[in-house]
Amino acid sequence: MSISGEWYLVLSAVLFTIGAVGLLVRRNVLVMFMCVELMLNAANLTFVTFARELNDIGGQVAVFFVLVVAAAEVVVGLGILVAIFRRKVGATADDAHTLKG
Amino acid sequence: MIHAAFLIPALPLAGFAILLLCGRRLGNPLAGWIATGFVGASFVVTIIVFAALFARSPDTRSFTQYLFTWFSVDRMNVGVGLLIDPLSMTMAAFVTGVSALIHLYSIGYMEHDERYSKFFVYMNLFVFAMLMLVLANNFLVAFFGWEGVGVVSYFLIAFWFGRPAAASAGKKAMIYNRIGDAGFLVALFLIFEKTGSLTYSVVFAHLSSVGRANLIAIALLLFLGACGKSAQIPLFPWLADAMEGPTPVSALIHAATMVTAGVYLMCRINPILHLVPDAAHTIAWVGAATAFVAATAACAQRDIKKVLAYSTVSQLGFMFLAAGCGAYVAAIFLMLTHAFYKALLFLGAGSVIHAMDDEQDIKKMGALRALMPITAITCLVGWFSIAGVPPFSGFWSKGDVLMNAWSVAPALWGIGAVTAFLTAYYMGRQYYLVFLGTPRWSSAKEHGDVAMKAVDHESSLHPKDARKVMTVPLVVLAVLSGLAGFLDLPFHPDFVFLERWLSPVVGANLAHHSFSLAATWAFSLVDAAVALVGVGIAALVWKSAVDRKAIEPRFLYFAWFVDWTYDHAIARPSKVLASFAATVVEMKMIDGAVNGIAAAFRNTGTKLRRVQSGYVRNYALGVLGGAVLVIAYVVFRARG
Amino acid sequence: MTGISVLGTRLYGAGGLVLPHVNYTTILPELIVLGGMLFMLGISAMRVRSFSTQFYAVLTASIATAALVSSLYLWRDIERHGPFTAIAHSIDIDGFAVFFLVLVAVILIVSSFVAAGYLRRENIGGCEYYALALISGSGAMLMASANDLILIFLSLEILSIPLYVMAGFDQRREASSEAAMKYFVLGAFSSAIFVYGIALTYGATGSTNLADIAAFLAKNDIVSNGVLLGGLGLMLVGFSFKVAAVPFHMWTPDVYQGAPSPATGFMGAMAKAGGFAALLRVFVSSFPALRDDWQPIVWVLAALTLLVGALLALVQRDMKRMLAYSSINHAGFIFLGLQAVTARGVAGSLYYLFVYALLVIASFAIVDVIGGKGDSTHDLASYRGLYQRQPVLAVVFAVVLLAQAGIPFTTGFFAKFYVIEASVDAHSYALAVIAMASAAIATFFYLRVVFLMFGVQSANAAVPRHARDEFAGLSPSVGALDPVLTLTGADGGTNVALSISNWTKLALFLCVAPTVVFGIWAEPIVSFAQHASLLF
Amino acid sequence: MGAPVVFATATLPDAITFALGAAIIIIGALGVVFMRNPVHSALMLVMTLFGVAVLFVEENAQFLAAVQVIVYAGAIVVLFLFVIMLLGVDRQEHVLADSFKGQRLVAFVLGIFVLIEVVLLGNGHWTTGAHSVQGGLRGRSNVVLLGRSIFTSYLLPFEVTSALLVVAVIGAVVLARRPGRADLGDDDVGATHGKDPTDAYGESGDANAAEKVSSS
Amino acid sequence: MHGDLLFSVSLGAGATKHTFPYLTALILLPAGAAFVVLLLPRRSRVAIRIVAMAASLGVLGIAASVLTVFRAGDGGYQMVSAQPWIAPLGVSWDIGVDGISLFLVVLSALLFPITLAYASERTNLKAFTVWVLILETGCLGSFLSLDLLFFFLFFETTLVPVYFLIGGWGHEGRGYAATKFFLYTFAASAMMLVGIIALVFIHQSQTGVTTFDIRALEQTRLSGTASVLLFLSFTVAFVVKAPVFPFHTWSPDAYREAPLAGTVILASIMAKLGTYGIVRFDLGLFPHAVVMLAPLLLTLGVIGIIYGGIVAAVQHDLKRLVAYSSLAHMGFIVIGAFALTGESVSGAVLEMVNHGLYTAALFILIAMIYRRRGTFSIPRLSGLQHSAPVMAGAFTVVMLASIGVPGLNGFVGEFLILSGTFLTHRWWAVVATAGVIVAAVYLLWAYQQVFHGKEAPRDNEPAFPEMKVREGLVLAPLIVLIVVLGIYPKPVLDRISPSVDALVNHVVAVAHPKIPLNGRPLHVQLSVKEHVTK
Repeated sequence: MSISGEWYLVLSAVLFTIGAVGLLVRRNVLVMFMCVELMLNAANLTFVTFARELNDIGGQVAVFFVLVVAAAEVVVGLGILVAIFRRKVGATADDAHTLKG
Repeated sequence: MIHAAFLIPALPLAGFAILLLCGRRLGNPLAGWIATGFVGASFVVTIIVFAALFARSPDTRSFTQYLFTWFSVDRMNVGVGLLIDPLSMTMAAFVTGVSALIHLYSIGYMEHDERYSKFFVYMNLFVFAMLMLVLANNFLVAFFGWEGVGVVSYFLIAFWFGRPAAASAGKKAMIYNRIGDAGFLVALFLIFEKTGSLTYSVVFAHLSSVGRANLIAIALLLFLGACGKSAQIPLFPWLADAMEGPTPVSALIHAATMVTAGVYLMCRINPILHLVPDAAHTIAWVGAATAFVAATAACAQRDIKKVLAYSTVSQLGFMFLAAGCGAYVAAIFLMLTHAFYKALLFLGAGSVIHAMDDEQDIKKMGALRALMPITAITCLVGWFSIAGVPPFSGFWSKGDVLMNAWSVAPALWGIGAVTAFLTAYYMGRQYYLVFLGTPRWSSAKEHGDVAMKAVDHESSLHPKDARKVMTVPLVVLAVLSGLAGFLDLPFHPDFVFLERWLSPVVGANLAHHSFSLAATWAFSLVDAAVALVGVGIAALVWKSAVDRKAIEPRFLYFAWFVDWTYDHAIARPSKVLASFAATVVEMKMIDGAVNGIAAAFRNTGTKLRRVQSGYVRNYALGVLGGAVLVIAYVVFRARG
Repeated sequence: MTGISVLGTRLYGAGGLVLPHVNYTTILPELIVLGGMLFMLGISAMRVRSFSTQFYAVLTASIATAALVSSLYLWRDIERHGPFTAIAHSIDIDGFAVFFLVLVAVILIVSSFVAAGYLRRENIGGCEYYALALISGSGAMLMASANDLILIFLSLEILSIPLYVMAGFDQRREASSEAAMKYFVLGAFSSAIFVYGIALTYGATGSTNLADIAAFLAKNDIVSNGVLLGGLGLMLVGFSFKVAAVPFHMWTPDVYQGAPSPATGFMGAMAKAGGFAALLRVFVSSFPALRDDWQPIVWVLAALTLLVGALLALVQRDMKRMLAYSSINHAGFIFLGLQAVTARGVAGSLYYLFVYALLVIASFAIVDVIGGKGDSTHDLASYRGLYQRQPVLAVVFAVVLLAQAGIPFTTGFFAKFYVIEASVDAHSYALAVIAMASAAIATFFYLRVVFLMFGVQSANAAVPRHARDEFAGLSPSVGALDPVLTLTGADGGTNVALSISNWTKLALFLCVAPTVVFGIWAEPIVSFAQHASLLF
Repeated sequence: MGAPVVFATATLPDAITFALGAAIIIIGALGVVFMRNPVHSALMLVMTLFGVAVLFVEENAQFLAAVQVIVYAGAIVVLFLFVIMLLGVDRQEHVLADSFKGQRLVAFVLGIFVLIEVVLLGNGHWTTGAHSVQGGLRGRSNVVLLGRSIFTSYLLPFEVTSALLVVAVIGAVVLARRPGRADLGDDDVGATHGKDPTDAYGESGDANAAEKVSSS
Repeated sequence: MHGDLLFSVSLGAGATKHTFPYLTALILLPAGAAFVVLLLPRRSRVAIRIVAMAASLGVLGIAASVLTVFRAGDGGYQMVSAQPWIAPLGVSWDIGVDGISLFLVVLSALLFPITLAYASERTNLKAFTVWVLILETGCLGSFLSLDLLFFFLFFETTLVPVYFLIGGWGHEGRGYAATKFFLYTFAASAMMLVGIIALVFIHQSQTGVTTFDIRALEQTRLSGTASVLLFLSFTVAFVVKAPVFPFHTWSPDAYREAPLAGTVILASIMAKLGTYGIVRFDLGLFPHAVVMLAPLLLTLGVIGIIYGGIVAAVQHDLKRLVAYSSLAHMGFIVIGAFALTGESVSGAVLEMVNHGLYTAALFILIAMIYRRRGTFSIPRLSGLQHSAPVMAGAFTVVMLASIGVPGLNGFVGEFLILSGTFLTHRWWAVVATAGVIVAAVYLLWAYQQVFHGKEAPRDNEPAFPEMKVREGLVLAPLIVLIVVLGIYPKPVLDRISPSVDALVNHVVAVAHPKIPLNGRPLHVQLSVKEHVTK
């Protein structure tokens, strides 16, 4: 008999929070992407935990799909980043604020 | 025969229409003759109808000729009908008669005016309106005529609109009249509310159900209207300015007919006044006061027409005094005689002005008697009539009024007597300055104080009597004002023709019955004495003198500064108020509010823009913040 | 639920793997779009010869048309047999779905023409733009019919990722890249939140399938529904981000401004269509039981969206930003329908979406034209006196703007009328009043543009002949608009020629003609929307 | 929430595994956030992913654990590192010094809120759903179960992922494509914003009039 | 099928009554003409003018025949034609005319040809004509719709043409004026939509029928608060449109800056949309609220009468002066409507027509002056009567009508309003009567400034030309009507008052006003008969 799901869920909540906060505090776009990955992982952990709690495979399948999405997102995201860096090397998220108001 | 009544107003209307459409083409003098013809015809018809009515027995002497329904909504059912009864026929008769004469006179008087035909258009329109006023069988049609005469008088006062003074005078008259009319209207509303109708007969039949307070209100409101129309305190200043109009206009509208409409109205509503004597007495006092004030003002005027204007106001005051005292017969009697002699005096003045080449200042006249004998003689008659010198008409009519005044309150009689004395005096002053004494007009020329006169050479000015067309009316009116007194002789019941004729409508003349024959004689003697004294003093003072500053104070010259007071107390403050409303209230407050709201939105938007900082991390903050709020709400909602 | 369990037992009883029956007609539209996209990629990859961008535009349009037709067939089936689920209950074929299939197809058709004009002007070759558009469209289609949260999540990404790319499509403009970056970062962030919400919901209900969830909630009443509501809330946040509801709207103006104008129009229409499709399906059809819990949130979102959108648009000086905020305002109106949680409300939202989609595409098509080469001049000032330069364009834009303002006898009026009606029907009067107030505010900035275009004129200048000749190229159908151009005081004036490709003209015609026609003959779309909402 | 009890019921190895995994995850996550150098952040991310994988194993998701390591750690993070190297953006970032005030503070506060709220929502009853809707975890190997499920009830989503991958490809292609003409000069989008409110309408009286309603 | 609106509607009208669908034709003829004009080349000014005149005269003809076909003494709606339009929403093309709308329709039909005839717009005549024709459709539609939503549609539609007329052909400040006009009126009527829908649903909840038909909605039972709220949502739109103090600030600007056609139609017809709405919808749909809030509205009306007069008295611009004067007249109409007596309401309806006539005439005369002297500024004009006596005469007549001199049309309406109001709200009536004085003040002042005094042509200005024959013909119908309606308004009132009585009875029956009628209940005919000898 293993640890109750609550611990996992709280853990994933913590992970989610860290990711979210990280996205807010970091200027480096790459790191912001990583933070998104953290949040997705939190979601994954939640899915798997619920899957175990509910004794249901559905949750694990969901994780599978989230993984795919994460991959696709990262590819496109890095593509965009490349496009930006082509113009300004080492640009941070804060450097791009010409559009405002 | 009596069914021809509708022709009485119709004929002047037709004249108006014809002249309006092709007056220019008819031209001078044809247009004038046509106008006169129509009014004359109207007079003839009036006499015929009069006769027809007279033929009836006294108690059946009331007849309504129904023409058409003006409008009818729910209870408000107003028909246009002519009420033929002794009162209205008396009015109609002298209105048409005097009008005919004045039209005739105008043919000559206006001959040099380039808007000749237009003048007669207005005149005919006026006669029509005046006849509607006196013949109406209900208040609203009467009000139609009432307003109509007001409007026409506006046109005619401002007839020479090129002169700013004339234009302003016209406007002033109109506005003063509107003030009175407001009262009139409210009275109508009250009458309608209480009796459900505006027709005289119906209204008077239901007075019992109206209630005393309402009756007083009605009476006084109508009197307010009368004040506007008949230039009584507090609404009299316009009449003096109205003298800017051509003299025949002054004679017809501002002496003989229109201004007496108020008196007519008071006589018409005599059933109401009977029920509320307090209101009636108020009217009497106002009348007396007006009579006195105007008379004093007349004593200090220099303009020949202004003298007559204030005298008119004064005489009207007498009429209201009479009406207020319940002596409607006396009021009508005075109205008749006054119509004759005041018209006469105005026309005479007109001739003089003509002769003097548009000079109106009596101080610049004098010694015209020899040059203009007819005018002089007729004006003398006029003077004696108005002064109340027996046996001229004024003596009888005014005596009648005074006697009735005494029967109500001796004080009223006192004021009346003093006023009568003043009347004799100021008319004498005018007569002396104009017709007697030394000629000052030639000397006036040397001064050449009026630029226009300086232009044309001396010899052009040699006063003489006017053409026949102008003198004939003078003579006729002189005769009338000489003899009109015999319409109503107080000494024996058989001689009070007018009273017996009118009594079915206005009731009997109280005084004639309340006083013994001796008392009547006494009154008559006193009246005569007052008149003669007045004439005498005038002779003493003005025989030789021209200027007597002491007895012509500015205070009186400016008619007790009433005009000035109104200007400063009402006109100017309201101007200020208006500009305040237009600038501050309108622009700042109301418009400001509208634009302010728009501005507020704009500012809010501008503030909100700051949030949109352009930094992606701020946006993320927004997203997460929103999420936190949502979840917070959810936590708050969640069960267990 | 029962169906599922049957499936389940079959799975575990018999050892062999039994694939669910796949009824391909049910996903035919999506298949057509995706397949067409692949075909397009293929032919462009094997450059037999490089095709012109117009060719791809036509190809896209025809693909979309095919999808349109196939979805109409679906419509027929539904009217015959009523709504049904397919492919292991992962999609739900009902009037609602078909409405969106049609809408998406229409958006694809129109916007492809707009893009053609743009790409040719900027001479950007290749089929990528269209490919992205098609994929995004397929994502929206799936979203509309999806019956499973996982599928919704996937299709949401399929819808969004191409939009990120399209936002950054014009690499010559820094703004474009910036827009892409912002859109992506925030998009990823929000979808992370969204998927976490799904996870919680899954935990709370035991399934990601909407039908199962609904059934589950109908059966047993959860004692402590915190997790469920939390999941719901986070999903709502995710959707709200997609449809740009305040306070999750902040990306909108920047992205709309930065992205190439045709892309802006496209994402404005497509993202809202997809987002609202999923939003309405999830919340109205699966969680009506919990309406008391989420309705107030939606109420607040709607109110904020209406007001903030209108107020901020009021103070913009850049046309694209202004339209961005106005689209936020529109989102608020669409929320009214959701907030009502009634069939009428859904119908209202659907109708509004349809109308709005056409209008927003038209608006940005015109913005693109005015933007000119380099897609750069978007300052409001550059619209002054447009009538002298481009009478037709000015009039068309005026129609579009007035329609957005909700002037009677345009579809815009009925759109607003419909949603307001819905929310009044649901007794949320305050919201209705707020909506009308915001509509009144919004009218101002639409009018301001109209006035800029027409107000400034030299009163008695005759229109130069050649100025009219520019429009000789108008296709006859567009020529029908020609008379309309005279409906203004302006006349003559300067003649700075803007090049308008006939494709753009065609697109504009396709957008504006319905706006006017169905504005007077309102019956068809109204009843379409109504049926769609009834066949849930 | 009676944690000790739970712990008590749990077997020791499980408890240790969880504690270990949790520690790894949290440290890694914090590292991602607080490492100045993006390269280090990436490595910390790997750490977290491993931690998650460990817990996956602990929760009978062996296949997912494998995928987690292979795909995530092995592909995605490598991609990250690749980009970092490619673009040479491994600059130090002053994590603790933020360009604008409040952001950091608010961020942390919000973070706390999120955490508290989620925990409150859980409130001891996290899992309220119906059990084994899509089939239980026991009986067959995880891979089989997963495979069956994907190819039956999640068939369509599975197919749809293909579209997702295509998107990624096209997106990469589009974004990597160099602009046709190399006019990368700053355009005037920014410029239009430099203007002050009035001069958009400055010249035209009418436009001013149009403004007046709101401005005056 | 509800496919083609034109077709289905004419068919529907034909179906409901086997007579010529007058009203449908009335509404659609101008729209059709507008379409025809659209298709004409913009160069062919003559053709455009001909089509426009033909159409508007055709409308006038139809209106005239409506007038003849209309059965006096019947208070109900006549020539009704109904046809479903948007079935799912319960909206239908449902039009009809009664005594309240009849003469407003005729008025519109009369004024449009007149304005078209006198309009001098040279630039882009085509657009101008089209807008005017669309506007005519909008106005007629608003007056004739018995379907609330249709009313609202037309009501809002009228804004657009006017916006473009002002913005396109207006005077100096047209931009501000046009925008302000549009936004203000649009914002005001926005709430009405909510009100309409709410009312419809309340009715639906009671009867289960979704309809916008006012005849049905009049039967809705409303609670006090609901009634008041709905009433406000409607009334705000109407009082702004009229306009009524203090919601009038758009009108002086709009009237001032609009071109002649715009001004005439705004002041004479569109203002009536507001007052018509008050009489038709406020009174018809919300009797409780009307009775409850009558004092408020009456007060606003009275303030408007006095305030409008006062502000007009200090205007130096002829058009603004007339604008404020019509603010005062709107005040009269409003108090008439809310006094709730047969007399006052009938008077209000009559006054709408009257005001339309003399205000149109005034603005046309002002336009004549403007064409000769290029200014509206009163101080810059003087003594025109010397060289243009006919014009001066015309102006005088119109002015006197506006002042309310008996014998001209202005008087009858005002008298009925005031006397009726006096029955139920004595003191308001008394104060309003004072407005009669003010009206005289500012108009006579303006007249004196402009026409009296020395004629002083400015540098190198030619002598002031007299009214031309064409101008005379344009003006003649108005003047004639002003006089005729002043002397013999009976036929008009005979058609108005049955409908009004029905309306007032409805209000009384529903709301049972506690208005002190001095012991006499509302509309008890006095037993007294006018005794007249024929």
